[in-house]
Amino acid sequence: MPVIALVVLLAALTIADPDFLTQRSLTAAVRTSAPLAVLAAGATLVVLCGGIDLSIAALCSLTTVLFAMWLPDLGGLTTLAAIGVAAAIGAVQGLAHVVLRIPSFIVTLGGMSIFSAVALVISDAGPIRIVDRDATKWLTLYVGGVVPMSFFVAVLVVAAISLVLKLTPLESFVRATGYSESAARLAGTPVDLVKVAAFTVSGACAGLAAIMLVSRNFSGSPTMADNLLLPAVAAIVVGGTAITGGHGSLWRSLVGALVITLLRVGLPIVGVPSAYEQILYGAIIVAAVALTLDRSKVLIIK
Amino acid sequence: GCSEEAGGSSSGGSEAGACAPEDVTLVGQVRNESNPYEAAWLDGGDAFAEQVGLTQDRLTYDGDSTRQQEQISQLLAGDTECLVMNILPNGDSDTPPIVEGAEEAGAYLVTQWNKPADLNVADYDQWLSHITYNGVESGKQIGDALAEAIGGSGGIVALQGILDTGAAKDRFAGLEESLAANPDVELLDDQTANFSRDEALAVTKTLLTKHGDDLKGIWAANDDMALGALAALEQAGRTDVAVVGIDAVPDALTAIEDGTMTATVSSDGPWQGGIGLAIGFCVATGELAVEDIADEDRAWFAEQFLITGDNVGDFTSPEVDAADFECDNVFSRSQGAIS
Amino acid sequence: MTTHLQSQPDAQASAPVHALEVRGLVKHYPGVKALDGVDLVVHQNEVLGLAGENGAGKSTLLKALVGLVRPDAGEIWVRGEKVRLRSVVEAADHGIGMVFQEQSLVPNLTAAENIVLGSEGAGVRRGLYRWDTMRKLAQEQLDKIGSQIDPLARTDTLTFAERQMVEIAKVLRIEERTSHPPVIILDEPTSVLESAEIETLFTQVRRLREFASVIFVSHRLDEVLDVCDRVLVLRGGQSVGEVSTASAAPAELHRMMIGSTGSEDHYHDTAAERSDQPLQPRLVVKGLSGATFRDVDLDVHAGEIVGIVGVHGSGREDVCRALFGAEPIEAGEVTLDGDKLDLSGTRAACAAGVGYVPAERKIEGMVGPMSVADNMTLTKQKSRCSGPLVMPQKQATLVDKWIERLSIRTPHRGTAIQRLSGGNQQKVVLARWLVAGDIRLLLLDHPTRGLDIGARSEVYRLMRELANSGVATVLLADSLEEAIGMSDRIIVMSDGRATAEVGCPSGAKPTPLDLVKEMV
Amino acid sequence: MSLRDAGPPIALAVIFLLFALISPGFRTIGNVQNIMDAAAVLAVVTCGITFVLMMGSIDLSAPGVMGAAAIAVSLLVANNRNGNDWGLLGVLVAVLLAAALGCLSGLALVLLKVPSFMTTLGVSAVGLGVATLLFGGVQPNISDEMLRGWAIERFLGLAYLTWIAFGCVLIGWLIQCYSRLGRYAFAIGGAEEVLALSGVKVAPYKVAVFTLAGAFYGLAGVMVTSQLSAGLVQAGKGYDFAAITAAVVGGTLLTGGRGGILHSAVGVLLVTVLTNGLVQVGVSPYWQGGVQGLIVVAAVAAAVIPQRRRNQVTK
Ligand SMILES: Nc1ncnc2c1ncn2[C@@H]1O[C@H](COP(=O)(O)OP(=O)(O)OP(=O)(O)O)[C@@H](O)[C@H]1O
Ligand SMILES: Nc1ncnc2c1ncn2[C@@H]1O[C@H](COP(=O)(O)OP(=O)(O)OP(=O)(O)O)[C@@H](O)[C@H]1O
Ligand SMILES: [Mg+2]
Ligand SMILES: [Mg+2]
Repeated sequence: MPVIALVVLLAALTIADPDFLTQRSLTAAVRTSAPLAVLAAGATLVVLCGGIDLSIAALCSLTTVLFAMWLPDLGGLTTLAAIGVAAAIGAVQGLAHVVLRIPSFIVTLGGMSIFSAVALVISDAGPIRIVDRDATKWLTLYVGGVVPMSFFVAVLVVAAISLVLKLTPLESFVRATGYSESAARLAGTPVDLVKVAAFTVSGACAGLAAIMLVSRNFSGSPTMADNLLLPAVAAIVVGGTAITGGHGSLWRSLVGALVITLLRVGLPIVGVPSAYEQILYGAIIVAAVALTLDRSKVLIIK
Repeated sequence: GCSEEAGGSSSGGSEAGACAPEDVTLVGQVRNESNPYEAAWLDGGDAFAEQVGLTQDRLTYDGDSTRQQEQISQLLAGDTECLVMNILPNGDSDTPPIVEGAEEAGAYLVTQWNKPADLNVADYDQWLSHITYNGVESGKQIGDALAEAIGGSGGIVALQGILDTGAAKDRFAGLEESLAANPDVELLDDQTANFSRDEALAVTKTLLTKHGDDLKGIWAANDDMALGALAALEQAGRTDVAVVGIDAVPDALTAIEDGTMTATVSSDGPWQGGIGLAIGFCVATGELAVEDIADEDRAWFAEQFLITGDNVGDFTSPEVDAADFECDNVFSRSQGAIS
Repeated sequence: MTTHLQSQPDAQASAPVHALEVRGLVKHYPGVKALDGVDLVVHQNEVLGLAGENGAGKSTLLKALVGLVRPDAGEIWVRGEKVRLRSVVEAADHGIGMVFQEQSLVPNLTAAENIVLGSEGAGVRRGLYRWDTMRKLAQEQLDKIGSQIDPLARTDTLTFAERQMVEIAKVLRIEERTSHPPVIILDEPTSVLESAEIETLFTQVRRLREFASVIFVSHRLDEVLDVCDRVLVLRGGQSVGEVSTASAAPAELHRMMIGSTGSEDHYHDTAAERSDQPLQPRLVVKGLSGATFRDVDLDVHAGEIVGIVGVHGSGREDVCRALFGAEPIEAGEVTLDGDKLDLSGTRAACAAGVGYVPAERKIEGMVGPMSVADNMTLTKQKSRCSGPLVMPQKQATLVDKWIERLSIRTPHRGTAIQRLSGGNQQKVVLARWLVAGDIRLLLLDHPTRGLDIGARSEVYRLMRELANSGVATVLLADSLEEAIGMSDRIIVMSDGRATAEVGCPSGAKPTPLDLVKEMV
Repeated sequence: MSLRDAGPPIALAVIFLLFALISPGFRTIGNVQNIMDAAAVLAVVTCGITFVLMMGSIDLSAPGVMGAAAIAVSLLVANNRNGNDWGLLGVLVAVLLAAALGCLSGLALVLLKVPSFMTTLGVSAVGLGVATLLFGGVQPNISDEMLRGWAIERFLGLAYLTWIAFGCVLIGWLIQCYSRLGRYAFAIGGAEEVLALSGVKVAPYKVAVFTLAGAFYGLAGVMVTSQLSAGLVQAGKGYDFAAITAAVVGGTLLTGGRGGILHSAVGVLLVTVLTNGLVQVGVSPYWQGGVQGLIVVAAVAAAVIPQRRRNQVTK
């Protein structure tokens, strides 16, 4: 279903401006969507478990700073170190959520402001340039000459996580937790563990998205990704994942991220004036969800 | 296998000066159209475009760095043959990718306000010029004006802009210079209000109760915050506090005329909106060659004025002066290269 | 109420028409024909019983009568008039109201609000609440059933049974809503009630019969025969026969429901051939204390079924939950086969071979939108895995085997469990603990709640089988009879303490009365 | 008041006392007045959002709705852009416009069956678009004495705006306790499916709740305009998350069915006291956001301790 929304949107943009449907333009759009797709994919896991992760964008910003700061010392290991630290931070949030029983909304909202503050302080409130671009160069390559490596990686990540879910009992655990946490717990499923794992993966994805942003901007900055929070959550919902948990998939979020990206870059490029662009954006995301959500799976729409 | 190209039509940069005037595409990009300064900027761009018989594509990115990058890469994925861009990067870190992108795609680029200090414009062919106002200077000028207004001694507070922007840092550095020159002026507190009128209102109210009558002056890193501070003063019934800002937005000028505000520093939005397009247009159509632009004109401070009650009348209705955009005149407002 | 007694003569004047008539009702769901041409007649001033196996279509039929299910074909006639019922409100306007099988109260509203919900009448003027009036309205209803519940108590502070009484009070409001003699539908109202409350309910039903008609559903056939005038039997979505209660016996009814003769020995007690108990009990609980229970001692041998009985609030449920690690404990020691049992969480309990079937199936027992198969294998993942990987084929075989073994009526193992009838859901939840065959201690909280007599018998047989294979079982039974029938020993709890122990060996069973004496 | 409702007020008292101990500037009458004044706008926004949260829905439309109302009111009362001078009527129209936008969120929710998260996000964008259109590049400043007076005039030491906020809390509380709308909103959060079984059509109530919330945001937008004497498109920036935080800190559950206006009012005070206190104490602006986040998490964690049960669900 989300694919239909994507195709319709693409068709509409092409009608508005026939030049939009060129291979170069599509490649650029797909490349643009990669960090958003990775952020959304990670957070989708948390949403599937019935929670929400509002810290992804701030964590992503923080990781760009960490990456830029560590690169001179750690060199090639920086990527792994940055993703690892982001994952660990995600895990800490997950632990705070399950151990202290604080709603995930609040934990991650708190996390959001804490990560922002830390990023601001350690970066001395400014961007950190990257001189040695070799560490991120691989992300700027193209697979087969057309598919941007960053998007390819995003697809790979989604595929890998989806496959692990599908082939192991994890998918059952995640869905059971999302649909009905108390039943899942009384069935002896590792609810707490699954939630912490979801937050960890979400953190790692934020880390990976950070690397992608750094490869694009040649710097790390304490507010670099902050504005990606709402688009990422919008991508999840536009993909048709139920915000109440249980129903949905990472693939849906990937498509959702493409839809949101097309809206963000497509509308202004085809010449919609900025005030109308916002009105259209609002109307289209609502319409897209109306199209993508499978209502037989989500009985009550909140 | 992997390659570095996005495939398809690879463009290694257009032949400078090869464009017919009617083929040029003019793009102006600012944060949003919902504040007067940036709306005036885009209007200035429109005025220039009209002057050369073209239209300007107005882009806004809502103060969202990622969105700015996304728009630009999408723009550069289109036809870049005779593309001229006058860009307001959201922050220092947003400039390098824009520059790299333009360089690769062969679009003509002028940036304003934000640029990392170590990024050298002369290293690039398509990045024609970077224009900014001397923030340290502005911060110092209004700091001095404030010191004078409070009689050379007393407590002031500073309202900083978005902390991780160069503008906020430079302006605050200017204030510090001014404080060094006016030893009897004491900085009681500095807080950030993120360049926002609404936040400045709340922060100022709190600072007023915190420092009470010790507070004699408010130094704001832009006029919006100064206006928010003025509203807070009015609500607190305080008329004895001097307020200064930067940008010369119309409301601030009115406030200076009324005498409620002490000083601001001009930054000419309409001119900024036109000048970037003008430089790009001149190069694209061959009237100006990149090699001929002097190194000090590749990154320069534009002329600015301290506006106080004495001279405010000269600035209340900024007009676009077509002569400023003549190819011979485009660098006429330069106050020298950015050091 | 008085107004209705006055309107009674009119109702009787039009007696020849049926209070309610259903002709050829059909309802399809994906994969099942829930109703397959049902006919039904409810006379004036009659209590009609509805019997049938789990999934026979009772609830679907009744929901169609209150406008919640739109039938695919068929007609509904109310007092000689053909009607189309599209909502609960329309049904109420025709005088039809229902107490649902699954509890349907808003937990965070007061009892009073729940009682008048949707028909506040004088309780709300111009959108504004008049709490006094509302409370009075609710009190009137509660008085009818002699309930002592405070109308302004939040519903989620009430016990299960109290909530059921609120539901009954709520449906009785239909008397005030229409000038016709109402038709009141009770879908398994007794499954969560204790015997005293059941008596109160029956008094109500008999009172209702004076001026209204009642449709009554229960899987306790003796009850059905006791309170109803006539019983209609459904099987596979069709009406298969009718029995006058004056003459019928439970066994006959049961035979009609399943289409063959059921076993006489309900509890399979005689089938038990218990081996000699080992000296060391499998489960030993010493001085267990928690928020709602104190100093509970309990031991259960392998192969033994121990029932715990007690009035509401005795804390027996929390003891069970604590043994499963789902309720914090303050003190006490628990060993299983001599090893200390880790009560820190449900995971540990599962790993140690403890199983728990909660009473609130809908919320705690099952994951509604997930399939039957996934629900069944949720706990014992290794039963469907090879290494870390899920083997769909292995799962399918296993699940199909259990679906057949427990005769679970489901279109497919992939059907969402929430689409099954209540009884069949319960069987899936039970099966969850059995698929791996490694269970040592089974804690059953009302395991037969909502099950039909066949399924119930099947569950009992299963419990016996498990016991014979060495599983220790703790049973919180649905009724005292069930506790007596199934248990080898019964612990009586009251106010959070174990107050007595009654031996209950095969052949020397105590009577319910004996237990009640211990309980008070 | 049960134990589980007592957490947030206790947290508020503790934080207030701590700041009062540390900072002499904090414990002045003037500063307490300032805190009340500063809480006014957030309180009104939170009143609106509380009803939505009570239903178990979420509302992110405050920034757009407030922006639209702010610009609308500044163009309707006496201003520097046109000859309008509608006075109170202008305020009313702006609030109605906001209510209409709120209504739109609700309609999209019940008619298109799109989760409120998305409909309100969309409506926020629409509101900002409308505001930008009306803004038209020139800052509207108001000269209407009445509206400006709201922020400046004082009664018993508090600005009129603060009294308006008190009024909103009172009205909100009355709606919550004594109107069918309020009680049904509460019930929808508790068990929406049950209401249908009782023959209650929930859709109109949902739409009404979003409309009511929109009206509160509209009034908040007008209040911001009064404070700044100017209509800003960004008048509502950040108020969505601030209000949700305040409501949740006050004890309203995001899953619906618990909490209420008075809870939220406590939450608003808690958040405002924090913001004010951190400035008074002199925490570096770089750290303020982080410290605030940490305290909010800690406060909620402390508040949930008494209600912790093993199998309780936290989402
Ligand atoms: N919403 C639904 N979607 C799909 N199938 C359904 C639905 N509701 C009921 N069914 C199916 O219709 C059949 C009849 O169900 P119903 O609930 O009427 O049985 P019942 O006689 O009330 O059983 P029980 O005694 O267990 O309550 C069952 O096979 C059930 O699986
Ligand atoms: N932690 C707790 N705090 C407060 N009340 C509790 C707590 N746990 C249980 N209760 C209440 O104590 C009462 C007794 O619980 P319990 O369900 O164990 O009794 P029971 O004997 O199992 O009753 P039933 O026969 O209905 O199953 C219930 O009303 C329940 O709401
Ligand atoms: Mg049924
Ligand atoms: Mg119980």
